[in-house]
Amino acid sequence: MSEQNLVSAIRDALQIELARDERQMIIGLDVGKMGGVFRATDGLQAEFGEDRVVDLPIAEGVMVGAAIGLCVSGFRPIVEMQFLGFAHQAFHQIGQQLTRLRQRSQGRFSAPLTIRAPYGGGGKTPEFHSDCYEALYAQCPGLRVVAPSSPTEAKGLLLAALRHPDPVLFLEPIAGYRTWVDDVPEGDYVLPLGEARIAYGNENAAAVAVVSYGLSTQTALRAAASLAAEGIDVVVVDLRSLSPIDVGTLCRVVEKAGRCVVVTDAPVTGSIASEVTATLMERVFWSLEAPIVRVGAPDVPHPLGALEQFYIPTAEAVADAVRSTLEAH
Amino acid sequence: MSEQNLVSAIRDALQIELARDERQMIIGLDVGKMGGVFRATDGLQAEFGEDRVVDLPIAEGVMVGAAIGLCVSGFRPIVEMQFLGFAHQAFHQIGQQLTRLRQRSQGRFSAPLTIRAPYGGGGKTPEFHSDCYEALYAQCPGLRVVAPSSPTEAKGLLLAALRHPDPVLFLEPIAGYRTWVDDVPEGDYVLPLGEARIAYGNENAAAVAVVSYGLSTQTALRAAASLAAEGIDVVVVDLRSLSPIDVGTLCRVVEKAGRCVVVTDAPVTGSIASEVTATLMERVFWSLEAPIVRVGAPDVPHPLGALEQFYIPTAEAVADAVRSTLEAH
Amino acid sequence: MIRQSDDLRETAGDIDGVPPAVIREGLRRMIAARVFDTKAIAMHRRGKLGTFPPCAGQEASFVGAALALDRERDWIVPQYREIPALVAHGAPLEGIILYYMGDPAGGWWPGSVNALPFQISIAAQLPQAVGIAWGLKRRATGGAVLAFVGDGGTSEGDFHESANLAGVQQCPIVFFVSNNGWAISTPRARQTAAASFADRAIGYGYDGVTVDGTDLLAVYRTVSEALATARAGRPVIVESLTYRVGPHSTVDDPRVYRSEDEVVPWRQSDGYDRLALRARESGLWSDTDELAAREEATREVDAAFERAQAAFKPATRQLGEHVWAHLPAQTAAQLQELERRNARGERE
Amino acid sequence: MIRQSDDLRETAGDIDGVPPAVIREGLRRMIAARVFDTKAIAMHRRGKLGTFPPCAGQEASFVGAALALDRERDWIVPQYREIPALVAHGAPLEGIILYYMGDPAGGWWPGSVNALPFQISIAAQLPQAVGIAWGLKRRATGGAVLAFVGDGGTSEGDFHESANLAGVQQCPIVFFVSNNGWAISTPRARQTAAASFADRAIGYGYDGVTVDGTDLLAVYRTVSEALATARAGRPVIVESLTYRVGPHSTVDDPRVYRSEDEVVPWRQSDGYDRLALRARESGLWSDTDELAAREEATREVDAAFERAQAAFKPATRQLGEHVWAHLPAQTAAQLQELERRNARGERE
Ligand SMILES: Cc1ncc(C[n+]2csc(CCOP(=O)(O)OP(=O)(O)O)c2C)c(N)n1
Ligand SMILES: Cc1ncc(C[n+]2csc(CCOP(=O)(O)OP(=O)(O)O)c2C)c(N)n1
Ligand SMILES: [Mg+2]
Ligand SMILES: [Mg+2]
Repeated sequence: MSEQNLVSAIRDALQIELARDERQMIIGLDVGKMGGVFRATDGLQAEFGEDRVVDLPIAEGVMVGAAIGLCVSGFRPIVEMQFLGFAHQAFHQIGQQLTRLRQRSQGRFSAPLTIRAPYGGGGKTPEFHSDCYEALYAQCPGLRVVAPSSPTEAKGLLLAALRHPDPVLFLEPIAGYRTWVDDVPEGDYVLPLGEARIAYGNENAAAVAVVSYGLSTQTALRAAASLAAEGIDVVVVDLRSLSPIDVGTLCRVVEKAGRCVVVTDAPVTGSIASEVTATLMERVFWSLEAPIVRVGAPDVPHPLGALEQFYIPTAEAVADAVRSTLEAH
Repeated sequence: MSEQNLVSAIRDALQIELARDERQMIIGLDVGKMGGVFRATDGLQAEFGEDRVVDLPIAEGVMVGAAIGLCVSGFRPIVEMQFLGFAHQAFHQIGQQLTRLRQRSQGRFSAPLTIRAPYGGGGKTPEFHSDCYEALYAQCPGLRVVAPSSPTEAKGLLLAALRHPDPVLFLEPIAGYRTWVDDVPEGDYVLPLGEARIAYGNENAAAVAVVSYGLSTQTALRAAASLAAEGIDVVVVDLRSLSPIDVGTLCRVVEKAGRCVVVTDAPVTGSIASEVTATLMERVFWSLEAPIVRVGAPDVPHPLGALEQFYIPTAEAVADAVRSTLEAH
Repeated sequence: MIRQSDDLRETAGDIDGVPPAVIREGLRRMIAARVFDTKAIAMHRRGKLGTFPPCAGQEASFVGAALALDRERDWIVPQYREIPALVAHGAPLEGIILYYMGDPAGGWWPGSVNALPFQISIAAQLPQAVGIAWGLKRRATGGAVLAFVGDGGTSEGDFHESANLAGVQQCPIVFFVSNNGWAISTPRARQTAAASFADRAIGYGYDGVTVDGTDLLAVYRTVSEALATARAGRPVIVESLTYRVGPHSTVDDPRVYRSEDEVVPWRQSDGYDRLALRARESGLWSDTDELAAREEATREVDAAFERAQAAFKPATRQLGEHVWAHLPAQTAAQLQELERRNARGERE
Repeated sequence: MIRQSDDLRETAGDIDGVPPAVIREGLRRMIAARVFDTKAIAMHRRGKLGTFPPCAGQEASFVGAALALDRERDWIVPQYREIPALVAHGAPLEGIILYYMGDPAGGWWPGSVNALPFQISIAAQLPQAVGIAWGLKRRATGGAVLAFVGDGGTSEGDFHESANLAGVQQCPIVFFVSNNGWAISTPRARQTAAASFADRAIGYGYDGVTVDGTDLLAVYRTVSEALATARAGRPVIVESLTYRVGPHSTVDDPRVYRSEDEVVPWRQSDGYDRLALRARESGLWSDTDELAAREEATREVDAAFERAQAAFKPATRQLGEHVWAHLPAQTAAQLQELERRNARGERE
């Protein structure tokens, strides 16, 4: 174990996998000498060479498309999308090409690549750098979407993504890069892909289940701590995988608690929280003692830096939702 | 009133608006001499000239982006997206530029344009031509998304879209173009944007509310007819507007019925049906007598033509869901 | 009539530097392409085939380009119209037919065929083509990629991003622009103000060349040279000047947007006719050859359609096949439910 | 020292055909740009300004280009670094400052300023620029658009689609490529294999020209001519060879990816120094002018920062403002709820 922040845990995973599997390569903007705008690939070009860590022109579409082609030629590229907001430029390559190569070729070709993308607020960035666009990608059958909620989680899930036979969009909360610090297992460390985890609490004793992922799990954990101080016990389910969602764990926990709050950092309409809520409605309705409440951002774009403090869902908002859920009857 | 199919009702609306407002223009692929691949702009170039009905190079991004610029110069372009599936290429222009011009300029500029896009199955088309991608666009704050469910609806909603100060994505069900036939009001005919309608049944007497939009409303209506024959009365709520959703009407009707089935032609995960379900969960939970059921396509891409018959949600599936909802307790 | 032995004629001497074997194969494949096209259109009319994109007028261009490839190591990245090129590269006819019947089981080629499946989103295959070429180079296979795009496709951002990255990464790739004059109803002149698509290459730092796409020999030689350049790490744009003599697809009526006068000269400079004339003069081709080629093609095409029809068994099960390596549990459950429902035959 | 009267000097004769008034305005604006840049960097360090993109090294390029415009009818479509161009076109400094403070209230200019707001997604403003130009032409205003993009931005599909459509629609637009050698840490050489960005124009059917971007007079003349061509319906690509002497932004450290040796010659060919030297020789400029210009700029910039800071009142209310013409009811409700919550001051 060693103390690492999120960037360092991610770099660690990348280094391990590039060393282990020579098909792996890193492509993207400023990933070489600069080591990425957040330094997640720092030192990797020096270690693995300019053939395997490659700076590309600013063109997100061909970045993803070429990565698909590299897979056909037997490589496993890792695409660093400089910010998730710029994956819009590659939306056709991600949502329609990456996801369909396997089916179109009836299994002959596949694109087991990973797209890493910083996302989410907290950095007071310019426009498009912070928007939580994850639910767009969770609508693309054939693409896995994963969001870690701690450095340890990031390392384990990223290594799993890099080895998975399906393409993965791996979301990295910008706010956590430097501030999340963890005792991260050293060496190879792989977590299962597609399984949610209990991030806090006792599912058999909790009054409310709080469902969250990525950055919002940290928010949920803060809420859980303050609620515990009031004597309210919640269990926090960290989804980890946004597509597919681990419906089994989700339903099990919510069924037991009977009450549920779903947290997202995205505008709430059309969010992962909506999908989670709809799934629970269908599957555990009879166990619900109160309506499930979504906590998310309002349905407007992520604002410029000065307004960010007013926009991002807070632990207090989550705690309020939990309290209101408990009062509902 | 005159008997018109969907294409003809749409052409009618376009003709009226181009004649009425000289800022309106039509731009897109093959919209000129050819009159569009579905003939929705047939004759309009001849009538309004090559300056106002303009064939463009194959480049969806700049099609939308240039339309935004045309708005800044005082025009109101109508973009014919040849198929909704090709709007992926313009996703950054739609989801990030079109939607933000107003806010970025603090209200000085706006882009009151309409993007018309054929979508949905039934045509046995090549890949990407039929996918129901509407929920992606309903996640873009600043963009209205509208889907008509009959020729009359199409005329009234399209004219409303063309005059609305916000940008609108107007979805045209391919399956309805030739087969839906209606007595369509002649001349100017404008329906409200953002209001759902009761497409069938009596909201005060229905056992189940069926919520649908676009093509799926026709499916819902067929289901309603066959259920009526069995003595089951449903009310069909046609959303019309997928963003924003008319939450008021939705909640009112579902609260009365106590049971609800939500229908979409899209893969069910992340769909409009999920959003509707989550909204109802939060707002009318206490009135629900059974879990809301989503009926949609499976979470895989729209298939090639020969498999389409197995993929598109059927009236029977909707009817089954209604029956199961009634049995649930 | 004295008929030279095949052997003799195969060594009878080049035309324009193209070996006789290539010329004869080119002629046979052009005939086969026309036979296939004609049959496909007929089958569409009889409701046995979905919307189909004929390639009449472009046979010389597609066949000439494909014959320049080394099937062992070179790749084709097609759009949807390049059927004769794919067939020359080894793709089985029945797969192509099944695909156009709307059966995803047809959209692939066996592992020995170095080609991507059809791809419908205009120009969106090009980024992948660059990636394949990049990979071939990294593996030092000596292979190159022949990537097809239409005149219309050159307007897409994907074309630009791909052509530019290929230059930066010095990928072994030839972008073959089939300038057939039209993109559905949109004429070449409305696609760009540029004088030629070959000129685009200047802006990417490599060479572009325009070739008469109705001259199979010229296409073959041009693409051969382009491939050699590409293998050395310099991409090439080849613009093939050709013409879509038929409709855009079997549901298109070109009379709406172009006059028959425009088509006539192109019909007259048919690629097969032009080459057959010269080959006959050189003793490389005869009426008998033509007849034999046509008969063989007809047999093969008919047999392929029969095999495809026999193999055509669309089923609910196919919906979820190959979407994921690991099908998610909920999706599997959805599909099982759908299979049960569809098995009950409740479809309207 | 004898100081010519301003009047006299304004008519003292052109340099390279550029009128004295323009030269003097150019010099003043370059000084002001440097003053603003310096202050902005300092304010960023003091935590009073968000991430900021300095333009040191590019002042001649931006100012020269903007001065060629007719403010009454011509438009600027900026990316984010072209502050001196926007200011020359009439954009208020305090709006620019507010924007970089992270307040959306600053991201716009009054209606008299023909310019779009800043736009951060690389090259995504270009399609809009083409649309504006298209509209100006349809309205026969005689106006043209000056659209800015960086060397990095030319690699995006949006650049291509825009440049191509501009040619097809014969739009009055000049694409001004600020080739400052770098896109964050990515050098020009990895952006494209093309010899020049001006060469791209050939592929779109119009002219491209490369200009020394540290020579304000050359930029001014080149853009003036390009605008004249554009007004006649032929777009132009102007590649301005310049250099980003500073970091990409206030959070970038260029020493990680480039050596100081590379920067030195560019510092030496500073646009202001070059022009000031010639202007001094021609009697158009003096130390006194320089001092006065610097003092005035400092006063204006300081005042603008003060006004911006006074105006800076970020509020929850702003989140939903101007997102829609008609704010949907549910969104309004969300925002009200959020206002209430934030008013309670519960934010961590
Ligand atoms: C991204 C995208 N936009 C639009 C279409 C619809 N479409 C299908 S074929 C075609 C014309 C293509 O023209 P060209 O590239 O010249 O190829 P050709 O058909 O002439 O072979 C269009 C616009 C599409 N398939 N993909
Ligand atoms: C579509 C998109 N991709 C990536 C980025 C991140 N980014 C911001 S500035 C920049 C470099 C731009 O370089 P260039 O176009 O040369 O302009 P310069 O910064 O040199 O003025 C990048 C990659 C972005 N803003 N937009
Ligand atoms: Mg064509
Ligand atoms: Mg640059």
